[in-house]
Amino acid sequence: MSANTEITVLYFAGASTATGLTSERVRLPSSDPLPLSSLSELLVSLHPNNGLEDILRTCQWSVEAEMVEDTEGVMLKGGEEVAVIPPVSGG
Amino acid sequence: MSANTEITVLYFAGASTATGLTSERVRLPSSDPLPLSSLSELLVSLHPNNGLEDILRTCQWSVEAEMVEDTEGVMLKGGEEVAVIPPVSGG
Amino acid sequence: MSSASVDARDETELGVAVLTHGPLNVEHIVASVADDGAGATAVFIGTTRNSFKGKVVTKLEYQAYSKLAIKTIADIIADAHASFTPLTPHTHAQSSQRLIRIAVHHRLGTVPVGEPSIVIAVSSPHRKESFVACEMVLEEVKKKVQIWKREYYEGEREDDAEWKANA
Amino acid sequence: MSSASVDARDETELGVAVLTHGPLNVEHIVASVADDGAGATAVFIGTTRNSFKGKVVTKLEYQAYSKLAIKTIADIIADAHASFTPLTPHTHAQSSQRLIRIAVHHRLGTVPVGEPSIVIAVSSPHRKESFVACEMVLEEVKKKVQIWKREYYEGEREDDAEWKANA
Repeated sequence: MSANTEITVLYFAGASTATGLTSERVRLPSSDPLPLSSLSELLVSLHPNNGLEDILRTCQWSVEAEMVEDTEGVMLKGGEEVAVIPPVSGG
Repeated sequence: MSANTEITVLYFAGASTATGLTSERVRLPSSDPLPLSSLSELLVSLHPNNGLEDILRTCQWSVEAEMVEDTEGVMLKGGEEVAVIPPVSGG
Repeated sequence: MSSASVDARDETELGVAVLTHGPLNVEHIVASVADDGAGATAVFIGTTRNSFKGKVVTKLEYQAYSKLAIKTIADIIADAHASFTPLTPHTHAQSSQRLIRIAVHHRLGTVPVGEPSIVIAVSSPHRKESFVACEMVLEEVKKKVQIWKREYYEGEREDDAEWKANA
Repeated sequence: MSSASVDARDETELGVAVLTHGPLNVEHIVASVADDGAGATAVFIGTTRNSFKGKVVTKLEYQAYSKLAIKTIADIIADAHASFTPLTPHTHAQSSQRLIRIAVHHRLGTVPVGEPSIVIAVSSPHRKESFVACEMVLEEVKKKVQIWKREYYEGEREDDAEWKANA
């Protein structure tokens, strides 16, 4: 399995607490690019029944350290660093 | 002459530059109380032709370290510390 | 703690963005925006308060997606400068309507009660712009920067500590 | 220099007013308003700028009627607190609409280019009040406090140095 069919998912704040992880290597379901909009479903299937689904509803996403507005338009091909971005509370 | 028929006048900023003084002991013209509103005329007579008259037009007054709004209603009896307060420029 | 929540720094002529696990030094941060053309420096210091809605706060913990947070802060700094730069800067009076330097320092990890978690300093020739920009930068940081705060209360289990949200 | 323009200090629970011929230390002034109940401290630092309308400033000189200036600053501090205290402070939410401590330090004598002539620090539970009060106190000081500034320009005789006016 090439490293390029995996992505790195970063978890912060409530998403990290729910999963018990700060990062996770996630294998894409097939060699076809995966729409970012489908990643929630995949992550929840990896972490059932721990509140992640509710948390993801309030989260945004970043890919390669860039915030993403339109998750439908972003395709994950493998190798990307994707972050779950909960509502921020700095300052 | 009792000390109590004199006042101390403090000069700051442009008033100090005009008179060349930072303070001055000024004798009151008579034993009657002097209205504060008459002090400008007295000071100008003590310092003629040096720009003090113009400066006093833009100044306020304080008596015993209290700002005075109504110079007509304040009478100087002797012994007071009176300050010429030019437009301020702190901060 | 997350390996993505690390110390980071980005510096340009416009200013500096810093994420650090160490204490924030106000004197040093103010000095970093000093300029002989500046008549005004506005500073904001956010500290860990000892209470929240009647509950005693024992500490705050901050984590960041540092790589992205530092870029977001750099963008906020650039935007603040742009909003104070006239489109046609051809008179001397207009050039005074500007900012000189902006510093944003945010602390990561544990911030005890009474210590600063954020310091923002904005220098400019005149005072009005420094105040407006300082407040603007703070609000933008609170709205956009990928930093998260966990608040710990006395008498509550640490596992139950609440992740806050600014909005 | 005027014998009425001397160092002075007035301190109450509400804050501190200081006139000094020595340099102003921002760290120290900020520490003087620190409080574990404060989440926010806004600070303003006014420094001697190197130019004024195209002319090169070599130094500023400040003098004060210290006895009266310190009283005026103390009044400004008291007024600022009063304007942030609710008339009927019976709920906890309302008590957060307040200031904690205010420090106003003003330098007298010669202030070289780049050095602070005034530092104001305001601590409060929340940020909005600290910003508003800091700016309010600065404007009141500039409007009312019996301090005068003389600005010296390169190439001009010192005897001709201009006494400024804020209004």
